[in-house]
Amino acid sequence: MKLTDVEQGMLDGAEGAAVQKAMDLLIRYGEALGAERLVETNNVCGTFVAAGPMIREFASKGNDAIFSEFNLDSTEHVAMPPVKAYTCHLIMGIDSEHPEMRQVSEDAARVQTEGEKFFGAKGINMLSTCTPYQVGNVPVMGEHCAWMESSAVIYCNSVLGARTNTEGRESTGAASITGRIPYFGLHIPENRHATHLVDVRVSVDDMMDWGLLGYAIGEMVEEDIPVFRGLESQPSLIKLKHFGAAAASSGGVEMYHMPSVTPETRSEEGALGGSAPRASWIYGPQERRAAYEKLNSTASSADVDFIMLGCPHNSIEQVWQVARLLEGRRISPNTSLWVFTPRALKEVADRSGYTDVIKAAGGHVLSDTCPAISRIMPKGTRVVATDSAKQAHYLPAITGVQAWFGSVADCVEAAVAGRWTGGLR
Amino acid sequence: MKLTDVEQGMLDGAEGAAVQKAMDLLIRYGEALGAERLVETNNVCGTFVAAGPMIREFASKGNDAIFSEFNLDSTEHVAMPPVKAYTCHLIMGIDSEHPEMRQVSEDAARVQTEGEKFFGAKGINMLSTCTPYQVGNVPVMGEHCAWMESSAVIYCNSVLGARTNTEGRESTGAASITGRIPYFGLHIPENRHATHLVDVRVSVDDMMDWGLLGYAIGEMVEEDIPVFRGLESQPSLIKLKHFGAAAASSGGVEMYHMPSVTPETRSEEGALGGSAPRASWIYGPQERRAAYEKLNSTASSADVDFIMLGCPHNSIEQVWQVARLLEGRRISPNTSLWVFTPRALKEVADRSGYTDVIKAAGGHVLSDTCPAISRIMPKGTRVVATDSAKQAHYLPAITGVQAWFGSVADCVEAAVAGRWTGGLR
Amino acid sequence: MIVLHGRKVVGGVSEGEALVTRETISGWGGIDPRTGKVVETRHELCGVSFKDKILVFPGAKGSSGWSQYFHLARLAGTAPKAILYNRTTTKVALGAVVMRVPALTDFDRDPLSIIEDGDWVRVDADRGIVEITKKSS
Amino acid sequence: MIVLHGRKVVGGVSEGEALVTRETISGWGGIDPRTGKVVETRHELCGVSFKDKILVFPGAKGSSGWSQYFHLARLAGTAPKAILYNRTTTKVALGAVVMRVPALTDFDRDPLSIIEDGDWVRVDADRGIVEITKKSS
Ligand code: F3S
Ligand code: F3S
Repeated sequence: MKLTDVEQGMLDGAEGAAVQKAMDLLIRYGEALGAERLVETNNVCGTFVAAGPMIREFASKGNDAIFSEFNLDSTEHVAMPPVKAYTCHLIMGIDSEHPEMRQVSEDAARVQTEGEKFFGAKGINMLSTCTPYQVGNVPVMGEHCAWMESSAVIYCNSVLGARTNTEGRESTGAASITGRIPYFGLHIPENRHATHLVDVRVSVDDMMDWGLLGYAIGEMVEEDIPVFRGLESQPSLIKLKHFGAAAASSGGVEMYHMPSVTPETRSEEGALGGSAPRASWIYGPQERRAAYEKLNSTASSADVDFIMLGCPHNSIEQVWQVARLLEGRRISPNTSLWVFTPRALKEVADRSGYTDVIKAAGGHVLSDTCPAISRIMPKGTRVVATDSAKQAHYLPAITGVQAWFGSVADCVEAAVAGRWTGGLR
Repeated sequence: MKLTDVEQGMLDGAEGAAVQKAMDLLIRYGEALGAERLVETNNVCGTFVAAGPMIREFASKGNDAIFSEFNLDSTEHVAMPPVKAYTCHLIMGIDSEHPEMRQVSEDAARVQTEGEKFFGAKGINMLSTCTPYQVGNVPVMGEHCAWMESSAVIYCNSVLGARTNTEGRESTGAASITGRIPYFGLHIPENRHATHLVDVRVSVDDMMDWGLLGYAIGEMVEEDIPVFRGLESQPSLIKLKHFGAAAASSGGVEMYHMPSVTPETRSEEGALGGSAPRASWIYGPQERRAAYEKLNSTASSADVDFIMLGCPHNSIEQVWQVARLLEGRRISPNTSLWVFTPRALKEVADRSGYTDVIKAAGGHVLSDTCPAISRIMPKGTRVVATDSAKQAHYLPAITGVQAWFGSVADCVEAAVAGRWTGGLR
Repeated sequence: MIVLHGRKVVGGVSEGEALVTRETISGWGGIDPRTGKVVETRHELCGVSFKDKILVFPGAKGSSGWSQYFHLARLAGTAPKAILYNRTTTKVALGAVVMRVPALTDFDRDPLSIIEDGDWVRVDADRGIVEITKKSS
Repeated sequence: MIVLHGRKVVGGVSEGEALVTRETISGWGGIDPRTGKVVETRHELCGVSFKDKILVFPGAKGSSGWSQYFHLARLAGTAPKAILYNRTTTKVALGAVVMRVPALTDFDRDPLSIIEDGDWVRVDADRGIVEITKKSS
């Protein structure tokens, strides 16, 4: 790889041991990718605070050791310097302020709080969410970023027009203290064109339908880049958030084009870069039903005992909707309802009175993490219902539960009745 | 104006008195504009909670009365229904949690807290900031919005490609319970083309320079729409936020085009809609210096007693920068430093440890409002220094102080030394 | 007597002494609703009140608080008798509506080049007519 | 003995028994680093461990936790001896780098159509060579 003088200096240790280790990793990584050079970035979203049992075992060695091993892939433990790039920590291991989650592991809560202090002092912003764009990190078109979290990567590339690959814990760690990431993949304009065409033959308007479309496309397109034809309704942040998270879990989609909505190009031809699509697919009633069936494939019993709302984390608009649906009603005694929103937006929910409404109905508003990441759910959970295609995809694999997928209204009815009555309308 | 059946029904009172009053206002307003019809909106950002002495005098009549008079322009007081559209409250009158601000007027704090409860129960999200896009309200391209706050309007149209005019307290009130706003101005594609060309002949890279460019352009372009040529560096959210706020205060700019960054078009010709610009301006060293001189025109004494950082409200990246600049230093005893960030992001600042670092240096982190809106500054303030072109433009006019404008580093040096040593480099 | 024709913004008939400015007017940070005075430091009308005047001006500028400040002027009884402006923006149109005074725009001739301070102006917004009696005559 | 040529991703030489799958592999929610087993319910290798195997697969899928999970596998001593994959993504490349095992990609012929479970495979990633001794012969 070709290095600039500054980069060569960093590799030679001119800015200390940690920066040297970071450059070593970035070069090994760049060569593994076949990248020609590095590119500057001032927008890194990664995971630094120790989470999960295996990494926490390292906690006794201190956060410098955790940073060296898991954020620099350096067996030699070096002291972490303040970060150079604007860096944010994404999802946390647990919601350290929610009683039910804390008692699962006091130790996890302690390690997390200590980690927040340590990495915060290095300049890492504790956004504590999988949705940085909902908590003020909204890169603009053309900005080179180094982001983890597949649902955030697809949003960053497609809806914001900024540029990032799906980075990892190690590459984002190295980027935070060097301000560099390999110039590869979606950083390069030629790689951002659409490769496949999806012809939408059904109306896609509500939140559930945007999730079904995403889930179906992920399987068709895998890592390639689709451009859509036939989408009539105007989507908003929360609909594209749900769509992207679904497409990034059933496949590895990191970018898509919807010419009237995504900023990169104004036309199908422009999205395709003037060439023909490698393949075209139709998304019609059968594909929609197939996606619905797959998302509900693990569910058999209608006796729902846990409702999970908010994957990716809910916006304040979604928390308002849940509060409206629950106002004046009671959740069935043998059912729990957890709504997830970033801690920063929980502050807005508290202040607007939504948290009290949801609590009065017997529900809980949580932040920082989610059941799939923390593996924490109400004790004895067997059958889950969720409004999120991604959570319905991962929760059964990770925790062995059954999962129903439907609209937020279906989920709230199930919470109140204790029984699932959702369906594909 | 041509109304749909639903709109005619609302006007005829089918959805109650308040909705009827709202439609009455929207039609009077639409006819005043010469608009042909209304357009649906599900994204309203306005001001509902009573603030400012004159409106607070109404508080004794209750929040339904405040909503009727100031959000519907209805002399007849009607009961406010829950909102129909996703609606956010922008800036508050005071920071009700900051001691120095509360003791200015306990009454103001009480009216505000009661208003938050009342309007929150109607479904109005208390974002409590002039920067909705930094607290999760990030409309996507093509979305019809009804936003107040000139710095947010220019960001929404230009950087996000969504569509809004500069709405008012009354029009946003009516939009919140009808989901309608006049189809006029920037809602109409033909009106979003650039009308003027700005040829930038100096490098524009740091935050201060983006503010100077905005301030200079506002005076040249007033309400028209500029397209920029010659901008080389890649801006980020905070730079375009500062630029837009400056352009919207020295003039009435509501939209601009920077083809490589703003999503609406990819080229200068596309931005101009194929026609020639009505006029072209050069932004060179003289224009840059002229903007700097105007922004500092009220300042004479170098004895700075108040530093205001964060107009529009700081992102978490900016709060991190202030903490880094203040770490291990002390603010001069006869100087105060207030940093403004949205309450939701203050939560992230607290959690990352920045609030403690700033407090240790003698500074304060505030939210919800700002000196220009609240007219509250440390007692006896005569000479202010700020990193924000908009605050430097308005604060002298509103409070009679002198104001220096410079970089955040200049401002922190002034806070520590108690003397202004900034300048145009 | 000079007659201008314009488009109705807000109906009604009113007459009074003209107050003319070639500078756009700001609401928040630009006027004091309690007195009806312009307070923007560098404005040519700084310190002058538009109460009961026929206000003739190019249009609005500044923040989205424009309509609210002129709304407050109505409630404080300091609003102008009528307003004539050239450039329509949502700020000035909404302000005119909530001030509830006769208002006209889109004139056949520029009122700023015809009307002067102190002229007597009769505004019939329903019929879109402005009748100007020059101060001197 | 069959020879394939590919591009070096991570250097080094290693040999062992092949474990082959035609399905992309997920890290987070896809493998258990303590045992090296694939745990994705609908995966053809569900329950099988790649510990000390020469893992041959199309590429990575799923979340950005990919590299971290294979990093943990190295630390737990359950990583494969070497990996051969077809499709380069940042996930699989970073995973290969932090696993620190010989890795090759971009082959002259598709290894998935040649190598079968149990074949003995020698990987010389420095010279980009894969030597396959079929189980049966
Ligand atoms: S981290 Fe976020 S994207 Fe879903 S799986 Fe957990 S809520
Ligand atoms: S409301 Fe915000 S934009 Fe500036 S004037 Fe006050 S900080």
